[in-house]
Amino acid sequence: MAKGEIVIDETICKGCGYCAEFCSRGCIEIPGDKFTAKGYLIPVFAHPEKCNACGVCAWMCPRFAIDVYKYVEATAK
Amino acid sequence: MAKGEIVIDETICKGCGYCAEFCSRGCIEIPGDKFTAKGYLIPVFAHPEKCNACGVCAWMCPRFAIDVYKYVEATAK
Amino acid sequence: MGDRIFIEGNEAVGWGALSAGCDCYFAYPISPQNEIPEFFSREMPKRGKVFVQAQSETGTIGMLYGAAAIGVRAMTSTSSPGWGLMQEGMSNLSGARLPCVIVLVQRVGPAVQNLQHAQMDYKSVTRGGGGGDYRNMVLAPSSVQETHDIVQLAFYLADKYSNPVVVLMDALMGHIFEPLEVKTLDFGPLPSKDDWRLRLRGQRKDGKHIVSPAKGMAEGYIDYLRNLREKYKSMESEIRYEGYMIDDAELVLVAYGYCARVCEEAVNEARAQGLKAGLLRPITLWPFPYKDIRDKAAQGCKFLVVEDSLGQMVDDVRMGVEGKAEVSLVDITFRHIASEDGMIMPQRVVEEIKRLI
Amino acid sequence: MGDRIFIEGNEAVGWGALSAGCDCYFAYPISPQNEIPEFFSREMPKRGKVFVQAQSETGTIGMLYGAAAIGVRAMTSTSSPGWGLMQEGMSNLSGARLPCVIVLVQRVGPAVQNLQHAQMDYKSVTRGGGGGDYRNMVLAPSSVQETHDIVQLAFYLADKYSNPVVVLMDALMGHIFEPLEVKTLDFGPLPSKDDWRLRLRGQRKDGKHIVSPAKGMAEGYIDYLRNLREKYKSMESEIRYEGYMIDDAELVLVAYGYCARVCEEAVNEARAQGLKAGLLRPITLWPFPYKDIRDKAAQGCKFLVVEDSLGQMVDDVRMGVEGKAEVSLVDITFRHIASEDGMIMPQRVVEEIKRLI
Amino acid sequence: MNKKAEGPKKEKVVGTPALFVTEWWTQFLWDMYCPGCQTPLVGRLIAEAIEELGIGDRAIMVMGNGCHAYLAGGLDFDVTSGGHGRAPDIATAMKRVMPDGIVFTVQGDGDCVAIGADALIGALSRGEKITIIMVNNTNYGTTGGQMAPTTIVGQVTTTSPQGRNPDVEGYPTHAAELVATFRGVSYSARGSLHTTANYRRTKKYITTAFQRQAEGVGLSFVEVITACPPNWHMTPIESLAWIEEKAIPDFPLGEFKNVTHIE
Amino acid sequence: MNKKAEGPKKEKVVGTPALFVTEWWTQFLWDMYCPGCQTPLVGRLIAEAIEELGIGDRAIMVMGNGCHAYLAGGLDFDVTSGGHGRAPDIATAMKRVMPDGIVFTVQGDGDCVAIGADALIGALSRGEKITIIMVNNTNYGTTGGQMAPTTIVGQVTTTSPQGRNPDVEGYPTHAAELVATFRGVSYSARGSLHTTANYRRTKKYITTAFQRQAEGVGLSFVEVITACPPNWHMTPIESLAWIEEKAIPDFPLGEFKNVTHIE
Amino acid sequence: MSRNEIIMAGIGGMGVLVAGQTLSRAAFHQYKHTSYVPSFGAARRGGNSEYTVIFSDEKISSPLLDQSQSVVLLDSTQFAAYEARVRPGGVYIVEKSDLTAERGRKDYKLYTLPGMEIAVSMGASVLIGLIMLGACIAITECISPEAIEDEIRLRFAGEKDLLQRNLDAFRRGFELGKAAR
Amino acid sequence: MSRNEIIMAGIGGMGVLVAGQTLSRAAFHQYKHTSYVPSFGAARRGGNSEYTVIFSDEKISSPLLDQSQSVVLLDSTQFAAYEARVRPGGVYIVEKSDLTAERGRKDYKLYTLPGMEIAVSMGASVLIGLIMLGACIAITECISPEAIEDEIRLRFAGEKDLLQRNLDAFRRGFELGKAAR
Ligand SMILES: Cc1ncc(C[n+]2csc(CCOP(=O)(O)OP(=O)(O)O)c2C)c(N)n1
Ligand SMILES: Cc1ncc(C[n+]2csc(CCOP(=O)(O)OP(=O)(O)O)c2C)c(N)n1
Ligand code: SF4
Ligand code: SF4
Ligand code: SF4
Ligand code: SF4
Ligand code: SF4
Ligand code: SF4
Ligand SMILES: [Mg+2]
Ligand SMILES: [Mg+2]
Repeated sequence: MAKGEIVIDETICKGCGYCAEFCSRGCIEIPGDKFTAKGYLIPVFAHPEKCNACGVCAWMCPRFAIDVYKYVEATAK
Repeated sequence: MAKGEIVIDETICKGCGYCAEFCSRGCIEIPGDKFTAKGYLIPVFAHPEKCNACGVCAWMCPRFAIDVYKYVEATAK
Repeated sequence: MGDRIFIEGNEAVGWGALSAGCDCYFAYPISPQNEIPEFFSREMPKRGKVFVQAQSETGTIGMLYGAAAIGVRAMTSTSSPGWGLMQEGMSNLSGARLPCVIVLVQRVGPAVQNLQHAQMDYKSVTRGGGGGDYRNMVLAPSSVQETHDIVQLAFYLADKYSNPVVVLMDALMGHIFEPLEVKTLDFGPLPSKDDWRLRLRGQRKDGKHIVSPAKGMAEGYIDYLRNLREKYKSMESEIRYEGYMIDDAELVLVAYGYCARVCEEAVNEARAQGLKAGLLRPITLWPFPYKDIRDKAAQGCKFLVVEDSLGQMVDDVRMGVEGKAEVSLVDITFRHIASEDGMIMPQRVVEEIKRLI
Repeated sequence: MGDRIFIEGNEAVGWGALSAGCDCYFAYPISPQNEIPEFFSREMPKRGKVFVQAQSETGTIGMLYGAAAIGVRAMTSTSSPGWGLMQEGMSNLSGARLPCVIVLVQRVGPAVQNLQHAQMDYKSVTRGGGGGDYRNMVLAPSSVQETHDIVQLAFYLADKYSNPVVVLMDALMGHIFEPLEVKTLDFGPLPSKDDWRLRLRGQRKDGKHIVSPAKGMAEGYIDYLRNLREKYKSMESEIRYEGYMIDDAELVLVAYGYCARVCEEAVNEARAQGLKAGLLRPITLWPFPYKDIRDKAAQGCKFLVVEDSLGQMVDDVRMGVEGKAEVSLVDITFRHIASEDGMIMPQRVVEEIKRLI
Repeated sequence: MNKKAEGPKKEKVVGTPALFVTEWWTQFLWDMYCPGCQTPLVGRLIAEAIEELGIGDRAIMVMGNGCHAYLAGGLDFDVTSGGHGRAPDIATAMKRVMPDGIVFTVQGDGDCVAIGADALIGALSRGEKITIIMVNNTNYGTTGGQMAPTTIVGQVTTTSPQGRNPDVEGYPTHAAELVATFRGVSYSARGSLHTTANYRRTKKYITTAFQRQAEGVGLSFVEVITACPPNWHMTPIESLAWIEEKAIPDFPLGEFKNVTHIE
Repeated sequence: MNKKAEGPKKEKVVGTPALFVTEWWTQFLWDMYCPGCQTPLVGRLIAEAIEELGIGDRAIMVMGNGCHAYLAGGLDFDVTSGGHGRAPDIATAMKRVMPDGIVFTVQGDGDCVAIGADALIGALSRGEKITIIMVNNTNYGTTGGQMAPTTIVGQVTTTSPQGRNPDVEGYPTHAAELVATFRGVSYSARGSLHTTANYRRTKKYITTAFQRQAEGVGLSFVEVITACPPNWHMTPIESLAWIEEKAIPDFPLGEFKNVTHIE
Repeated sequence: MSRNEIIMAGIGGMGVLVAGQTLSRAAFHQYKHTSYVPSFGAARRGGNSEYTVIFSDEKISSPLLDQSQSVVLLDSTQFAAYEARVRPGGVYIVEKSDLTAERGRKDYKLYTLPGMEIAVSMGASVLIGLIMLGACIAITECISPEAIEDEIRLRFAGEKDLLQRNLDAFRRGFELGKAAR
Repeated sequence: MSRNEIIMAGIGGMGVLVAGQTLSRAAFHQYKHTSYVPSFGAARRGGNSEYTVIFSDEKISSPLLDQSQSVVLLDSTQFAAYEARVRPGGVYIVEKSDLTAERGRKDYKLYTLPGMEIAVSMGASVLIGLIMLGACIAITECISPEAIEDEIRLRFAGEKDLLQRNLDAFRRGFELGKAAR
């Protein structure tokens, strides 16, 4: 059950893939056929339901492109 | 009984006194009232009879002002 | 005809040095000349020759000093900030009268700016940025082929006068690709270095050699300086420049490096419009062709200096004309068009020609 | 009248800096100016101010940069080889437009010679030895009192133009003892540094400040250069020189530093012999009084440059006269008398005056 | 910016660190970093460490020359950058004039232990009470990947095209260990960012380093190994593996000195 | 010269070392050394070590700037001296071009670890196979006795008139230990000449250093503490006691690294 | 035509300089004089990038051109700036995505081509440089496409996949240009 | 006399510069203008050493002098060189040991005094500078001996033995000069 969610800023992401690599819950995926305007691969928050808002993806993102939110009420979707 | 002797070149000696300090047999003395042409105190080979030609005074002389000779025949004076 | 290759100016420096039999090369990375150390890091080991990447430019110039002192052909290259760090070393090399070659690919300044193209080190390089009365020959190529050839000439002149020689380029001359014919040039015989170079003790045939700028003291300092002056004076026989349509020119453009190329085009266009412009391109920036400029001034020519700086060589042209001709300047603020920085382009020069004739 | 003390030129530098409220001083030992760092090592701690002996002259010039960046009054001093090592730093300071004072007590060159007296860094100091289009004001005192006063002026001009200012001395000016009246000079109000200097974050009243030569890029590089040029142009209003008996002079001597003192004596003696000689002593070596020299040339004066080098300032005098007057030179090879090196002495100058008038 | 948050009530737990100036960052220097470059993470850790220690109001910084220096735009402190390698000199002057300031440098490996070695050794010898953060990407990043003193044995760079040969080019310089030998040093450590655990440890190193400065102990130093994918000719993910397999064996991680007062 | 030998038959057992050129030495530089200056002894040891190893024919040398550099005149090898601190750079070039040469530098403490620190660290990092002999007189001798990185705590110099205060000026730099931390180093030691026993030990250090170069192992380094009576404001004999009582406690003597091949 | 001039401009990551090198090397084998001037900032990434290639049987004076016979623009936000650099009578070949600007002059021939679309369809934006070079060569006929293909083969020798992709990109561009001509 | 000029020359270790400093400091208190130019090589030991002191009520232009009213030479091997530096009508005071040279001119007054002998008898060659200064002042009367003694007292304040030796040296020199006058 999702404890939170992440938002990726695609305008500054450079597609390194670290977020996908370091999310131990496998929430993030790099489809491989989606590019940013500048031609970088785009990561996708593919499995929001697994996210526990641990923050690791944001820490490890060298572009500061990820914000991590924690659901405050227990009523996560 | 002297085993050898030393020769001090007064033109290059600068009177530091190391030779006198390091001769463990006390062969060398600095009289204190003898100066070189440039005004340095002159060391004197005062007790040649004690010299065993160990070479220490020459080694330690930073002016290379001392040559040490060893008597070859046993007939030292 | 030797190998004909298509190569950038920076690599032409490397080929020129190899053609000259350069034995060792030292450098520290800096744009826009990194292709030169990269070239040597590839090519020297293959030939059993020496490439060392130093810890800094103070380091490279020290290494250059060591290599020159034992009498081998040695070179370094750098860009403007590195050149600044080499000034004490340049003074040492000059004072010790050591032959060696320093290639300076200028970038913009002062200090470290983000751009690359410019010609702003003229003053420093022709006046000597370190302490003391010394002079270095300065050669400025304006094509890839000339770069290759001038590097060889630099080694020759360095050995001939036992003096550092600087090859002054700009980022465009470093990065432009043009055809190059690689070949060894023969400039004639050179004096032996055997009477002064340092050797391992067992290789000595005469007494102990000492290489040091302070040797001037042993020779008698004023005599040492007089000898230096004589040497610098004799270097004036090496003044080189290229005239392009200057015989009947009413306006003589003066430019070196990339600006000279731009000016050549501008002269062509001016001539096409019936304007009598010509180009005098100094190849030796020091010694400088003052006399030839003075002669043109005496003939009634006006001058237009084109240089990609706030105006440095223009002072030498003014010194040349001695107030006898009008001297105008197209400088870096005349840059226009494209990319962040722009460049001085032919059209803007043509406009100035029109204004002046 | 302030304290009247009998002191050498090097210590007068120290007193001048204290009078100017210098907050920090950085240096590396080198003769013939060691008395300056030694002075500050004694005096700064007493006043709760900063003295740091750096590991090298590349270090001192870096420290100077740091201190100037936070807006305090900072100084260094050195001699010729150290000056060579500072050239990249000078380019950085100039590019970042940082106010600071560098005292250069010249020694002989090129490189490290055993002697001390000479005036051989004129070219490097007035032309800028580092990369890029930059200019530093250069002030040359010729007495102990003037040394003290000029150091204060240097701090003022540095702040006024936000630019490094060099005080150029020679070994004689460093070691001569003369009476000195220590007093703070008031040159008028100065612009605030608050709009650019760096502060601890908690002390900021406006946004983040960045001090960097590369800021030129952010401003638009060509505009940045135009601004530099404007600044350098406006510095021309600071041209200072002293004329001694030049109004009716047929021969104008031009000299700075110790040579100016020697020339004054020579002028006196020449006048005593009925020869109309005068002395023009540039106090600002850059900007240089070209115009005033040109005016004298237009009046029909001849010139005799006296400098203790192979001839460096003489080029500026030539640029000034623009071929309109004869320019002669008494240089280092005219040295005579005493000690290993000799010095340029009044009598030899008088002889030249006689030859020329 | 198209960061948007919809749906359930939520609070941001990780975002851009508070001490970052995104205008400057984004506008001028942001695009300079290559995909997968870990240098910005060093900036993040510095910002967070300083914030957590509550010393942000006393901070001021100095950058070297190189890719690491783009952090000048990011971190929200007044900043300067001068000659290549001069940062410890510059910081020395600042700290001496403002002894209450938290003065730190961010330098590259080339900047810090090649051309800046005399500045580093000078500051160490004088025991300057500053903090030096050295970003070790094992090469000269900005200039296109030349060999640095920190290039590991066998590593191919544009000036060691056959791989660094220790017999010719020597062995990698170990900055953190070197620094630790100086008596005037309070702290010296080496961290990396190639795993989450190391990321956390490195944050602790950087925090301790700043703490030692705040306590006025002595010079503090942290070396951080970071990925430089284009110059290593690898993908970002491959770079992390290279750090684990090649770099760390040569550059042991950990603290080499940590004292709260000197003798 | 008025050296004369009369009387019984005798042979010279100690004199000026064979590898000394007394002309140059006497004529130009001999008088430069102050009474009690021990720097020339370093020259003696170098001459003897090289002679004993039989490598004199391969030797060539580089001097720093300072009193130590007057040895340029004494030792009978071709010699150069360039910029202050640049000796390791100069020696690097020579050794690279002539790998069979025995290339060594003689440098002062200021020359070697202050202004020349980048040259030293550079040579260490590249593992240059040269020998560096550092004459440590704990100050800048030539320029009149200013504080050096090696000045000991409390020592009065012309630029530390109150004595070196470690809180302001830091602690003395330990060159031999620093050098020993580099992997490309074969040998590093510190000796002194203030007693006969130490004189002998120092000779062994210098001999081993040259031997390591002859074997092609790596950089070898010997630091020698020498008396500088005038700048210490002592008599020569007092200087020796000061070395024993003040300098040695801060600068431990001995070998810090000694390997016959590197990893 | 004995003299040919091409300026290509774009931003980092578009393969501008690869296209320039390929073109100029191909020309070098056929012409007595060739010059190639790449221009890029200190930043190796993201900044503007431009090159000028000239090849001719006559000596080349300035390797920099105020105006060029053909200008290829990959970043259409700079339409106006580069329009000024097209010689009267020349051709201006512009990548058409994002193109909003209007022509300021009529004395040149304009081609707007969907280079980016093709590049993305081929899976890599870096291919756009060769695609647009292909179009340019088809339109100007300044050099034979085979010469370019030979150079591409040399450049990517031993990297089979890359070689194929780059050859394909060039050919798709060439076809695009031929169609537009 | 409103202007006084003294040149003293010797070699390192003779206390030349101590004498110059003492003289010039003493003059400074009495004259509006004083200049003292010490000259020494980089070597602080053994080299030549020379100073020029001028004190005057008028402005001093050159602090360096081709010729001086009084020249004091401590190293008589340089007799000829320094003879040239004595103004016509001036005085030349020379330490006499080793003196072999002969006068080349007659237009000045020559004094040869046994300074070294006295110095050695006082146990230190470094005293010769003050001895010869004393003689010079007795001969030229350019300044009162008390003024010099005051300066010596200031210089060696707190170092009782040294002070006494230096005062004695100066006085012995002064007496020597007075006798020779
Ligand atoms: C005196 C000088 N030499 C060379 C350069 C060129 N330069 C700029 S950054 C740099 C390398 C930086 O490498 P490093 O310090 O490791 O930083 P990185 O880019 O890897 O972060 C060099 C050599 C310069 N700016 N100044
Ligand atoms: C660039 C430069 N800065 C300063 C000097 C002045 N200088 C000459 S020798 C020396 C000090 C030498 O000290 P050290 O290396 O310890 O040698 P020592 O005289 O004590 O043997 C200095 C500072 C110089 N020659 N060059
Ligand atoms: S870590 Fe950041 S930059 Fe990298 S792919 Fe994820 S969001 Fe993009
Ligand atoms: S916050 Fe944690 S769980 Fe959620 S996506 Fe990021 S790394 Fe995965
Ligand atoms: S050790 Fe040498 S210099 Fe010193 S006093 Fe003895 S002989 Fe003279
Ligand atoms: S040789 Fe030995 S015993 Fe003889 S005087 Fe010298 S130190 Fe003394
Ligand atoms: S070159 Fe390396 S250090 Fe520089 S931005 Fe790219 S990845 Fe980072
Ligand atoms: S100053 Fe010191 S190091 Fe120099 S010669 Fe004198 S005693 Fe030796
Ligand atoms: Mg790096
Ligand atoms: Mg020393």
